Amino acid sequence: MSTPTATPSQRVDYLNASYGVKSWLLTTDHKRIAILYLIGITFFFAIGGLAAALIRLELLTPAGDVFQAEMYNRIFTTHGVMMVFFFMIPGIPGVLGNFLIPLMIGAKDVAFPRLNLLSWYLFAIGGLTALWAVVHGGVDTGWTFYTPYSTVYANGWVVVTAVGIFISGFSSILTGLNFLVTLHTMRAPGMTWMRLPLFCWGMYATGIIQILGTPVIAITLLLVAAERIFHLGVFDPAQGGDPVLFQHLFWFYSHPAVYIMILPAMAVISELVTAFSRKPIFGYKFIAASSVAIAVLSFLVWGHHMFVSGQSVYAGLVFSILSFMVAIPSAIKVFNWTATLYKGSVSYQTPLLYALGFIGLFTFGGLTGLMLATLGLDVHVHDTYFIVAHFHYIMVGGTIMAYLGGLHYWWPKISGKLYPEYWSRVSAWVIFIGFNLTFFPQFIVGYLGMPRRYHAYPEEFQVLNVMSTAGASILGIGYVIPLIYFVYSMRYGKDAADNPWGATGLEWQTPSPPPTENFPDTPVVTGRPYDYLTGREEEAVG
Amino acid sequence: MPQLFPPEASSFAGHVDALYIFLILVTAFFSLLIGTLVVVFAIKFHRKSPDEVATEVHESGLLEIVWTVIPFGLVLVMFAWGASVYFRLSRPPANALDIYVTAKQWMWKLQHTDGHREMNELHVPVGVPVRLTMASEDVIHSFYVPAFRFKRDVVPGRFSTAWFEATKPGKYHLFCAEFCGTRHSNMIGWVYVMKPADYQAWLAGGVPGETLAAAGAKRFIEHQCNTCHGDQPGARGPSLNGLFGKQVQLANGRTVLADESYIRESIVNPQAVLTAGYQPIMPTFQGLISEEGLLQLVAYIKSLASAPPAGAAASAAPAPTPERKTIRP
Amino acid sequence: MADAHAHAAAHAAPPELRHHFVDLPAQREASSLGMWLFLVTEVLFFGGMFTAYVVYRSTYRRAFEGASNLLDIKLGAINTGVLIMSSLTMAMAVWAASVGKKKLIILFLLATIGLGSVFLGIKYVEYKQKFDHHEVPGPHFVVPHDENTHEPLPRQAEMFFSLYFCMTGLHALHMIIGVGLLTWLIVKARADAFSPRYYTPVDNVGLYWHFVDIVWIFLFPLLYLLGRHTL
Amino acid sequence: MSQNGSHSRAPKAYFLVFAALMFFTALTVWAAFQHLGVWNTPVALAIAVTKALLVALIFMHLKSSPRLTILVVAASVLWLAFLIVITVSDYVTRAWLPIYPR
Repeated sequence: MSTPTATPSQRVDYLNASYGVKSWLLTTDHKRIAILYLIGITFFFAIGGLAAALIRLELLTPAGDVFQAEMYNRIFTTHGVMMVFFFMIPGIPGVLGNFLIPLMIGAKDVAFPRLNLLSWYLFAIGGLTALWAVVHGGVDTGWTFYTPYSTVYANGWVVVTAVGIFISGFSSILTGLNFLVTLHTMRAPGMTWMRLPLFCWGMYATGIIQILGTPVIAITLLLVAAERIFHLGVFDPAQGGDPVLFQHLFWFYSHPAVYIMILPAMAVISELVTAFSRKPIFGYKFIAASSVAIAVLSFLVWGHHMFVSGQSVYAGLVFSILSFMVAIPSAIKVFNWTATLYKGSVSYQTPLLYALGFIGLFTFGGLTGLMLATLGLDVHVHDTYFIVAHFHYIMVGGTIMAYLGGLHYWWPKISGKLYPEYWSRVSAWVIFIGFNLTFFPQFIVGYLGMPRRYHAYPEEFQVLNVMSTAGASILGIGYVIPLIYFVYSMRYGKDAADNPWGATGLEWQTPSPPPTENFPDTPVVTGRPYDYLTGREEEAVG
Repeated sequence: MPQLFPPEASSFAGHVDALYIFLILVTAFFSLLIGTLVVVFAIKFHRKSPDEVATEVHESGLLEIVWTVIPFGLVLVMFAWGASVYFRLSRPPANALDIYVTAKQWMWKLQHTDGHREMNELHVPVGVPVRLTMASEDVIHSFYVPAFRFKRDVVPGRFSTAWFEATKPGKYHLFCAEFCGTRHSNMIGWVYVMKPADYQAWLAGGVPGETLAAAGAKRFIEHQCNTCHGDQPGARGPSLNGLFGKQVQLANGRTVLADESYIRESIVNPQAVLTAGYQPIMPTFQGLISEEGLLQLVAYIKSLASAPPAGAAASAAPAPTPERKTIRP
Repeated sequence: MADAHAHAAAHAAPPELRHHFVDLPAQREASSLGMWLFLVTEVLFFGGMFTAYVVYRSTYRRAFEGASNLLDIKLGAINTGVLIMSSLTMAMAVWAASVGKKKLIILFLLATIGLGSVFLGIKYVEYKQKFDHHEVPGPHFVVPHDENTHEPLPRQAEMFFSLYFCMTGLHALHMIIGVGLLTWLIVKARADAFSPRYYTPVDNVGLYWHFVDIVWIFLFPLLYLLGRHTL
Repeated sequence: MSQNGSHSRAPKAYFLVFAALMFFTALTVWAAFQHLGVWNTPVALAIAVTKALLVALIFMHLKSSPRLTILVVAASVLWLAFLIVITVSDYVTRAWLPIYPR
């Protein structure tokens, strides 16, 4: 970029444009809101992570000797609620989606900036409401709130937690709505759908799910709260209600929700793989189409959570075959990423380490998912640690790896500073090793039959659980290191150039960190996306 | 080698393990394929100089089709194999030994038809298919025996039915697999699979209470069911003799099989399964009869299955329960 | 949109144009799409309850038909008419805004608020009846008697009333929010905030109000007319 | 809503739609009291759908909206159908597999 390169310290950018708490808490700049999300989800990740550490501590010994059963149930529920609703779902869309979508499509901001700030407040209020419930004794129903336990028998703060999740559900809806309208109406001239970066395709598909799925869990939690407050019997078998109907309504959202978690991760990986192979992505159309296909198919498969719960055999057959269909687009994506590396010019920086880790772990996690879609096998492994291992391979091995990869890749653009390459590679390896040591043994202990949510278990499972706890402590250390050096880099990091990786994409053609209005004047896009090979540096005509 | 598989102790376990091994092979193959390709490409095409550029690789539609069709074929195989194994589990054979299970917050109560009652323990003969008819008195529980590769949620408000056939004598874990509250992890027990001789000894040893059907008969009188269902001619309710296992013509035109769920539905929500030709006057007993009571009534009505059909012999007294045929070795 | 057009519009930027939009049509298109996407979430929000209704109605057909006949069909029909009329006045208000007739905007908005309040009043009367007859689900629910056979309805009639109160209650809550929005519109209209060039808020509240009317169009037959043919 | 500032008279369509909606309301109430047997519910739903379409196409001027908006509305109806049809299909097929192969 040939603009006069004033040293970043004097240049006005979105970080030093204004100071003071009010300028942050009342900002409508998508980049600052992204930072607010970054702080928020790191906070809730810490709480969820602490709960995870306590769970692993308890499971060191077969006897339930660290916590009472009641306390243990509240801890694993806190782990589930905090991680799912306040870290995974708002995570990548809130931080990377908010920061990058306007930059990638050459817009000044998202379509509804004030709505974007409202989304953050709803997320924060929802999170703090749930946190209030946790601090005052929490809930012991599990993050799934199965009735009739959650409506009739549980004595925790079910209603307050449900209201917290309901509020943060609105944040997810409004974020999805914002992204969809932004991608439809605010693309720079020349930025056709086929020139859209794949990150935006992934966020588009995520937006579809957020809009079409979230309301259903909103009404489900509202009915659970109404049942507890007014003693209605919608899901209470004693008054004719059907608990399986709750499961239908709950999983109608909660399975697409796991695609809200993985699609943004896949979107990040598409960017990382092509940037660090310095090569156009292989199969652009197929990856973009796969994202949208996943978004649509994800709404038809929820019944595979209910194969043994009294759902009819024929419904089980239909859900099983559809669950296999939704796996195909994910397979296509993995093959296309691998093909992108072929004959590339691959450089081993940290974001690529996370991307390669993602591809490996997501492939393994995805294939174990196929095992769960297989009717015959799911009967045995349902509600055991096999399931816990599967979804942690996808969520931790997949989404968190991609989130960290994306955070490292765009950190120079977000903060204007470079992260320390040595320490980031060390933490990447520590996380990779810690992760596998934590969750691979859980596959084995799961197939051996150890049920989920047990705080005491038979002795023969102890060896595998000790390995898992050892892995968890390594993983915990692995996560703390990036927190330290990211904060360190904001102060002492070297200043980053506008395009430190030599990557294509409009976000790299504006200064790091970008000014508040992103581009001096709206860029016009001419070439095809990821055009590494023709012009050495695609000049965006100002 | 540490134990990787739970003991294979049921007719079903072998099939599940074979399916599991096939899936492990597929998973291992593709994980290693992708893993090695990714590492090899990363090393082989390592960036030599800072501004080295990749070489152009044209996209190939054929390749995309290949790696769509092959996974598609593989998943169809997985689906078909899984479905066949699943079907085997969901169709209990006709001559199965009936066990009635009542799940209650944090214990399993098991009742044999001959009156034996057990808490968190189940003694079954080897080689005999056992059908479990399960009901929950409070929340959702899940009857899970890892050694049999068998699990079934017990949903309150209805009967859950499942079956297994133990093939290896021994003592196997019984777990509750669906989170059911504070002492969910203590709701565990043992399943003892015994050789026929030991099983007979065990049956003889224990002092059985009244048989399930007899308890059901008592409850049948207690709730004055016999005022309408006493099968005297012109009774207001349909006769229950010889009802179990037959097709029933309903008032709304459907014909259903009179199984446990039908009997439970007609006690709890009689209007929904009103028999053709009768007035909808039966009140619902929802909440008035405990789950155990419902199981006993079902056992009693099943024992009337072999009684002569209605009107043939007006016997007000409950028919004596026929002796179970001896268990084949 | 060529650069020249953008620059021209930028110079004479109308006050309502938000800084990150190129021009007013783009801004209107974005806000309209945003509103429709929000209505999609409302469709699925009510959809969850309709699913529960469909499932339980097929499971407990007689209880639902008997309980449905206890609802006051006259009040229900009047309410439907009131709501359709309020949709008309709302549409007129949006038309008035599009042609810039300030007095008409305020007149039609007031009419819509009036009709909305009538609807809520009738709803209050219906709820009052239910509370008096102990037909409110919960601890002191009394199983009502069938209208023509005078037999007590199956106990699962309480499920019908649970769904009735959930659905009509949430619908009424949406009406109250609608009336609040309409009042805010009147305040802005009096402050001359709308012109034929910019009346997006009126248009969006109009869409929201018509959506709430459509929900009632489905609620009325499903809750009130369900078992009338059995009388 | 196209910028038809010059349009001084209120669109006649509004009043026609209003009359139609009132008529359909009366029709559905009348139809509810007829003994149509199994057809009572489909008729009531058909009338409700036509009323909803009238409100959406005219009052919400969906007719003159961009194709994208119509696609969004169609998607919401389709997803509602996914939710209801697939959930009900579980309930309908529960009794298909009698536990006893007598």
